[in-house]
This record gives sequence, structure tokens and C-alpha cells, in this order.
Amino acid sequence: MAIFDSALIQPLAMQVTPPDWPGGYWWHWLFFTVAIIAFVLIMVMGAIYLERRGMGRMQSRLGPNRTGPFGLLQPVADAVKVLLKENIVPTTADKIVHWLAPVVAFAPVLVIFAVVPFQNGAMLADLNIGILYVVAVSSIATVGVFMAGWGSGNKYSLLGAMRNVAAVVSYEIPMVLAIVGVVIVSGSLSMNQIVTGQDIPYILVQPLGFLIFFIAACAEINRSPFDLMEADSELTAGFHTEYSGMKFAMFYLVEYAEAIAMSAIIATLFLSGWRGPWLPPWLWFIIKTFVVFFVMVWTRTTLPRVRIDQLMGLAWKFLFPLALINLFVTAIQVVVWPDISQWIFVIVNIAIAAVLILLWSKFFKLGQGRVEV
Amino acid sequence: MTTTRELTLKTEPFVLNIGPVHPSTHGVYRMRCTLDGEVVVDIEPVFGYLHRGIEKLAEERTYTGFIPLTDRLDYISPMSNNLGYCMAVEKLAGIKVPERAEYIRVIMAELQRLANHCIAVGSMLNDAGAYFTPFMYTFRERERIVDLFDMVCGQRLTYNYMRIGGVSQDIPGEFLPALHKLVDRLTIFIEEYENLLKLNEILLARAKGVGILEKDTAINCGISGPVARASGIKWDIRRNDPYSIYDRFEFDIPTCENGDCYDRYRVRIEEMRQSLRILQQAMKQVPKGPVKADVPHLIRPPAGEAYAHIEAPKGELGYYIVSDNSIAPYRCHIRPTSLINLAALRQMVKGWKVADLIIIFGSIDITMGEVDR
Amino acid sequence: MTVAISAKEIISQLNTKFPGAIEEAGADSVLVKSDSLLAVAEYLKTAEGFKFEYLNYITAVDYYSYFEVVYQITSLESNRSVVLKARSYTRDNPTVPSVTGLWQGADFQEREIYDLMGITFEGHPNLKRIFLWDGFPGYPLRKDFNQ
Amino acid sequence: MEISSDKDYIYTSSELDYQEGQLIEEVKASSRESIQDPDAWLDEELKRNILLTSVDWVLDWARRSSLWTAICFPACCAFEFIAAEGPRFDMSRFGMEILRASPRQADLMITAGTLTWKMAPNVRRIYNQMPDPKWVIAMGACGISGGIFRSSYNVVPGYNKIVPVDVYVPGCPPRPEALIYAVQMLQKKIAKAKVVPDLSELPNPLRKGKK
Repeated sequence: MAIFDSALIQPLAMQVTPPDWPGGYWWHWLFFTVAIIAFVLIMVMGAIYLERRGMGRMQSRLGPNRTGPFGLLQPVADAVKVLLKENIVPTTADKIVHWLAPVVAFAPVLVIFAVVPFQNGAMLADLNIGILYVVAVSSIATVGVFMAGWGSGNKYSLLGAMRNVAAVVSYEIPMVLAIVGVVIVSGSLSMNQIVTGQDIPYILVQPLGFLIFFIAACAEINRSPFDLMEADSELTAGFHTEYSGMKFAMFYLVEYAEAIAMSAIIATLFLSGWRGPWLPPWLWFIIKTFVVFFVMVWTRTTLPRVRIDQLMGLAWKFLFPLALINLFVTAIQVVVWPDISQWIFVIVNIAIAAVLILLWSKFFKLGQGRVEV
Repeated sequence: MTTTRELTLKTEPFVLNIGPVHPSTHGVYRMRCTLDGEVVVDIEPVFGYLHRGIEKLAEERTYTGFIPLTDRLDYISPMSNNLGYCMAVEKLAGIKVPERAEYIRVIMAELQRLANHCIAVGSMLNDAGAYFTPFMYTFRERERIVDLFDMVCGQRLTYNYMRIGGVSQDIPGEFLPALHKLVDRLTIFIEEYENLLKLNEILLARAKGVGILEKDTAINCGISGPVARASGIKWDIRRNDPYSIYDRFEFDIPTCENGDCYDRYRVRIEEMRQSLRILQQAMKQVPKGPVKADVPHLIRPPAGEAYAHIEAPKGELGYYIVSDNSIAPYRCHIRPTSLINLAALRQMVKGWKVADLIIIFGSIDITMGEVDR
Repeated sequence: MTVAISAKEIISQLNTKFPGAIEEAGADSVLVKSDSLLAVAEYLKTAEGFKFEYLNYITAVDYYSYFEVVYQITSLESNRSVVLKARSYTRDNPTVPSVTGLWQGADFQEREIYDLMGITFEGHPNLKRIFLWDGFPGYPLRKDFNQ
Repeated sequence: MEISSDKDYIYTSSELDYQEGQLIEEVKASSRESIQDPDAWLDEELKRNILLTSVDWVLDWARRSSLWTAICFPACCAFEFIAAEGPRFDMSRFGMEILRASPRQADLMITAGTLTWKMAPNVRRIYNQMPDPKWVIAMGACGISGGIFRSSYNVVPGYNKIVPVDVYVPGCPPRPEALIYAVQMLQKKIAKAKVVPDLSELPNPLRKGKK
């Protein structure tokens, strides 16, 4: 088999420039692995704090403020408590699947951060197919969710897991199409190069792509209004109904880590990542990530949940055609006028986005009333 | 020719138990749902998890001593329960209520209607999946109404305010100014609650055309209150069988045509406005005078039977009391609005999805205390 | 104003239509023999001039010597109401015909009466205990119920 | 999909009803005595003034700072509980705004409302489904003794017949302030709990036959 020929693999691997760290890759990997795990855990705590305080404010109450200064230690207390709770495995559960599910769900979320640039070149692996890797890896978490739903032996869990799989399969397509728009404009799949290419944040160059990606990302990671898989008022706790203690903590972590990961990717792809004046790059990156996350919190407190068939309809009838048109328009722009200043495209694309959304919402209604199955 | 129905997979229905402890069953209601995937094939309601035997307890208490128990029937609107019961006993014993007491009663009943509809609207939106936010908003205003009740009787939830032949004590001097302020304030907030749904595409998609209750079915099932009026039945006991002093006030009876969740919501919002109208008229006209007729503590109504019904916030609330000229009712039957309103639930949810089942159930607005008694 | 029809107004019509069905005509209620209750109720529900299509409530009272089941029905068009009553004179297995076929809303209420009062409704599609559980001893709303 | 009405599902409804009835009778027969508070020893421990280790302190702090409530609100008191969660009284300050619909993830059961015998097996089941450590606040007169409905044929005289109760809140229903006070009392109680066992209490493999 030619594909396993080392001569073919070698040049591919060599494209990744070795960091000029003492010891080469090993120190680099070790440092970033530790850094990413710490970063994710701290960011998740920050996200939980932000969500609970922000949500409290939006619901005209205060939110946690008694634990530590300004309630800052609330996520810590939650984490310590949840980790030390009793671990219950239901008798009807498929034990192995039940045990493995949180791990399978948790690992890919951490792995996503391997290609997210915190600073120019500061990432675990500057893959030249970075964004493709993100898309591929982020879907694996769904397997964990489905394992959880199946392995719990609970009907609520199963329903939640089925909903999640359906949502992820549908929303992957508009999401990837939206990414392709960005890739066409930047001319690279590498996350770092996408950032370095963003003299104008791509949210302006690709406004429609941004909206589609944001909606699809919300659906993929089950943020409201697409939080069907753990729909509080319908399925008690959805796929993790039967999970307690540490395993529940992992799912809780996954939920927020996924949100953070998606926020980071949105910040990288559309908000020019770590670039920004005055402040150090990594701080810019974190600020942008939290801004995106805050929008997710905002939608969660504001919008009610859609129904499963409306969720599907939105993906296939609204987002998918728009994503295709967006891709088409972007491709034409890049191919026909490669040398024109991007600021012209900014205006044109925003106009196109506004027209398309208005036009499409005339054709498309969220399916009021009964949808025949 | 093969239809799509024949081509689809043969699936087995499964039974999902919703309740008795479930976030959106409004207490301890339980449904044994037969589901085909996400679609509800059939439901079998199971009651009785809050059956406290209030009708039996009535037979071992004095007429006055039963009033506290009526508070705990429909615990969202205890004032209305008080009113209905006192009216039944007054009808049985032929007691004339003083003018001032009638006005106070009407004010309390209408405030209670506002408080109840606040919760009904909020919890329906909560069932739709808006993570607690609308509920918190409506609760904020309910607190202000509860403050007024607190002012007149010193209780926040179970008021026990009305007495046979009047009310337990006169309203304090600062009540009417406070009421005036509240009415002004609520006018603004009712607008806000309406806009919560009116301008939200997702909620429209979830509520419009969902859970349609036909007019004929509604009449046949004995549905009353806002649910019936949303189906186009122009039937309001305040107008069709005026009790107390409701014939002196000007108000409209809002009705809708479609009988879906959205209409039930709209009728409730409109009823809140009409309640404010009644309050505005009533608080200007409150006369001076006694607030309680001269009734002995242990009344012995003449042997006989009486049925008095009022338009409680949830519908027709009636008390059928049989007296044998002793100090305790011989039999006291409560017409349970919530239980009878549930009679049509099975028809309303058949063929809808689980998510719709929850919102349809929420839109009927029941209290388990009244269903089970 | 909902006018309670005095029994005299309809008693003559009912007597000609269903001879012998009326046991007693009270001041504001009509006491119907339980075996002809269904026919009378159906007539009152559908006949022109009556159209009592709305069932307000069903309840039952234990008078020791007999059980009385009370139906109040209302005509939404003409805004009138009438109270029908039916009695069952046995204590062991009192039986009254079910009106669920006429008014669907009677379903839960009849089950409730069966549960708490122990009156069997013949023809009810799903007559089983509603509030209490299978195997609860006795019927609590009966006057001779002892805890 | 067509489903014939006479199709038997996993159980027919009547079978389910019968089983439920059996279960209720069983629970009713087995809960004549009230269950003692399992943590009654806490007060005695305090009198002896045992120094808490720092691990204990951290764990107790975490546990008392994030009490997640299981949803078990049968009746009236639920609305005072929601009022306590709501904007004015705002229990979210204590980190208690998370209501876990699944008892597997909850720490605290606030039993808001009258408990009937039909509901009793479900409440016990919810309690059993909650992972340790777990606490129960009996809210309202009905939760303490059956309250105004005590003489009824279907009311359990107090939650402590079914589950061990840590804190009782009187009132019918208790005002939200009272509930918040109860939560604070529970937090004080948790603060006293000893999580790490003393070495002498651990089973020693060398000294056989003795604990």
C-alpha cells in the first residue's frame, strides 16, 4: 500500500515546523498538554461562574455571591462536592458502556484545543488541516453522549441521546459549509494561518457564514435554544439522567468545555483570534472566547426551546441552502476579484446576508403546528 | 403504489412514565405515555398523588372551620376558593353580605386572577423551555400582588381571608393606595408578558396551532375558564350568571377562535387586562360600612342543598353543599376545575410530540391540589 | 344570569316523552329513575328547546338509605340549567348508568365517585380507582367509612 | 404507524395499578415508626469539641456551599419554595438556584407539601436515588406531622415516616425567610459533619476481631 510508504508520510509530517524549544517536540507537547488541561478546567469554571451570575442578573436576581469573594469560588465548591458524591450505576445499565461514556465524551473536547492558537504559533500542533481536524474530532463527543443514553437503561436518556445524534448529524453539514467559506477566503485550513490572514475579522467578511456557524455550533453542543438532549422540562435531565457523582461531573464539564471550545473556534475563525491592539494576544483570545460564550448564555436565558422536527427543519431548509449560497458567493468573489480590497466585500456580503435572511424567512416558517412524520 | 407509511420502518411503541415527580407536571401529576419514537400515541393520566380527602375532612369540620382547607385546594388562587365556598354557604343559609365586603371580595378575587395568570403564563413559557426567565419575571410581579394579600391577612399563600358573611377583617388604610400603584404598574408589565410571546418566532412556532381543542369537544368535556374561552366558547360566569357584584362592572370577555396554546396564552393576557379594568372600577367605588354580616360562629344552615359557582382563574369552581342543619356540612363536593379541564388532554395531545405534550399540558394550567383534592 | 329551570317546566314534557321515568320532581331538581337516566339525559342534551350540552358536575351523596347521584347540566345557548338526580337504593353494589357516552367530561368524575363513594357506573369504559390505589379498603366518602 | 387499541404493552395498565397498590400497602405497613435523624450524633460530637481536620473543613465547605435541590414538590409549599428561589428572596445567592430534575445529581430534598400514601413510595424512591451525602428539609406543617390534613385517611403524618429528615420548617406554608433560615441551619449542620474517619475507627487488619 502506497499510503503507508514512509516516503509519502515523511514530507507531510515535516511540514509542521519543529518548535525551537530545547528538547524539541517533547517539551513542547508536555507543556501544552498540561497548559491545555489547566486552561480548559479554569475556563470551564469561569464559564460556569459567568453563566450563573449572568443568568441570575438576566432573571432579575443576584446569582451565587456567598461562596468566596463575589461568589467566585462557587464553581470550585460545586466541583469538589460533585466529585465526592456517591457514584451510582443503575442495575439495568449496560455497565461497561455506562462507565466509558463520560470518558468518550470528555476526551475529544480536550483534544480540540490542540489546534487552537492562543498566540501566534502557540498551540500544541499547528496542523495544516487544523479546522478539518476540529470538525472531525468534535463529532466524537456525540458517541459518548449516545453511549450514555444507551448504557443508562433509561428511556429519558435514550430519547435525549437520539435527539442529540439527530441534531449533530444534521447540523454538521451547514457548519462545515460555513467553515469552507472562511477557508476559501483565508486560503488555508491551518487555524494559525486563518488568524494571521484576518486583517479584517471574518465576521465582517463572512457575516452569513458567522451566523450559520454560530447557530450550528449552538445546536451541536446543545446550547439553548437547541438543548433538546437534556431538555429540562421534558426529559428531566436527558442523557445524563442516571449519572451521578464524578461521571456526572465529567458530563457537566463536557457541556461547558464544548461551549468554550466552540467559542474559541468562533473567536479564532471569525473574530481574528488572538489578534488585537494593546493587550497581550492570549488575553485577547480569552476575552473573545468569553464574549462569544456570553452570547450563548444570553440566548439560553432568552429563548425557549425548539421542537425536534423544527430543529431538523431549521438545519435542512434554512441553514443548509443559505450555507450553500454563501459558499457559492464567496467562491465567486475570491475567484473573480482576487485583488480587490476586502472592505468592498464586507459591504457587499453584509447586504447579501441581510437580503438572503429576509428572503428566506419569507419562505421558511419554523413549522407551526403539526409536522407530519 | 406504496405509500411512505408502508416504506417506513416498523417500530414498537414504548411506555414512558412522566411524573409523578417531573419538572413540568405542575405538582404530582402522572402520565403513562405510549410513545412511538417522539410521537405521543396515547396517554393515560394517573391521579391521586395529592389526594388528601378534603371532601371527607369537610364533613368533620364546622362550616367556618372548612375555610382554611379551601385555601389548599387550588393553592395558586386561594382567595377564589374562599369566595366560592363562602358563597355556597351563604346561599344555603340565606346570608346577605354587606356592600363593603362584596367590594373587598371582588378586589381580592380579581387580584387573585392576576396572580394566577402570572403563574400560568410564566410556567407555560417555562415548559416551552425558556430556562426560568419568564417564570422569574412573572413571579416578580406576583410578589407584589402577594404583598397586598399579606397586608390584609398576614399570609402569603394560604390566606383564609373570607368568612361566611363577609371577610375576616377590614382592609387597612394603606391598602387602596397600594392597590392603585400596583394596578398602574401591572399595566406596563402585562404589556411585557405579551411581548414575550408575540415577538418571539420560536415561541410562536411552538405554541401556534399546537394542541388544538375544538369547541364541541370543549363543551362536551365540560371545559371552562380561559381554556374554553380560547376555543371560542363565550362563557364567563361573571357575566352569564353574575354573582357578588360583578353585574356592576364593565368588562369584556376575551375569546379566541383556534383553541391552541397560543390562544390560551392570549386569553389569559387579555383577562389580566380585564381584571385590571374591574379593579380600577372597584377601587373607586368601595363604600364605607361593615365588612362582615352578623353571623354566629357556629352556623347551622337549614337542611337542604346548594350549589354556588364562581369564575375562578382556572374556570368554573363550584361548591355543592348538603346541609342537615348541623354545624358541619353533611356533604361538600367541590367541582374541580382542574380535573375537568384535564378531560380533553388525551385528545389534545394525540399525535403530537413529547415536547408538545409538555407545553399543551402547561397551557391548560392546572393545580394538583385541586385535581386530587 | 343562569336561570335554574324549575322542575315544573320540563316535567310535563319529560312525563309525556318518558312515562314513568320521573320518580319525583323537586323544587329545582328532577329525580329520575336510574334505569331511564340515560334516555332522559340524552333527550335533554339533544332535544330542540333544551340543548343542555354542558355538564357542570356530577357528584354523589350518601343518605344512608340510598345513594343519590347529582348531575347539573347547563344549556350554554339559552343560559339555563337543570339538576338531575338518580338514586340507588342498595348499599352493597349501588349501580347507576354512566353518562360518559353523552358527556366525555363525566369520565374522571364518575371514576372519582366510584373510587370514593363506591357507586358503579354501568357502561363506563375504564372504571377503576382514580385517587386511591388498588386494594384500598372501603370507600372513604361513605358515611359508614371507618379509618 | 398503526397501533391497535387492544395491544398489550410491557405491562397492561391494570397490572401496573395492581403493582402500585401492592407497593403502597407495603410502604404503608413498613412505615409506622418515624425514622430518626441519622446525624443526631453531630451535636454530641460538638460538645466534645473535636478539632476538625482541614480536609473535613474543605469538603464540608464545598458541600454546604452548593446544595442542589431535587425536584419533589407535591403541594402548596412548592410555591413558597419557588418564591424563595425567585427574584425577591433569591436563594441563588447560596448557589441553590440549580434545581436538578434528576435526583441522581441532587444533594438536598426540600419536601414541599403534603405527603400522601400513594406518593410515599415515590418519595422514598427519590430519596434512595439521590447519591450520598444527602439531606432532607421537611418544609411546612404537612411535612412535619401531616398538619391540617393529619386526620385524613390518605395523608402520611410527616415525612420522617418515609425518609430521615434533617431540618424541619414549621409554617403552613413557611415564609421564604423561614426556608432560607432552614437552609442556613442545614449548612451549619453540614459544617459539623466529619467526612474523614479517624484512624482508630478504621478497620485495622492487624487487630483481628476488633473494629
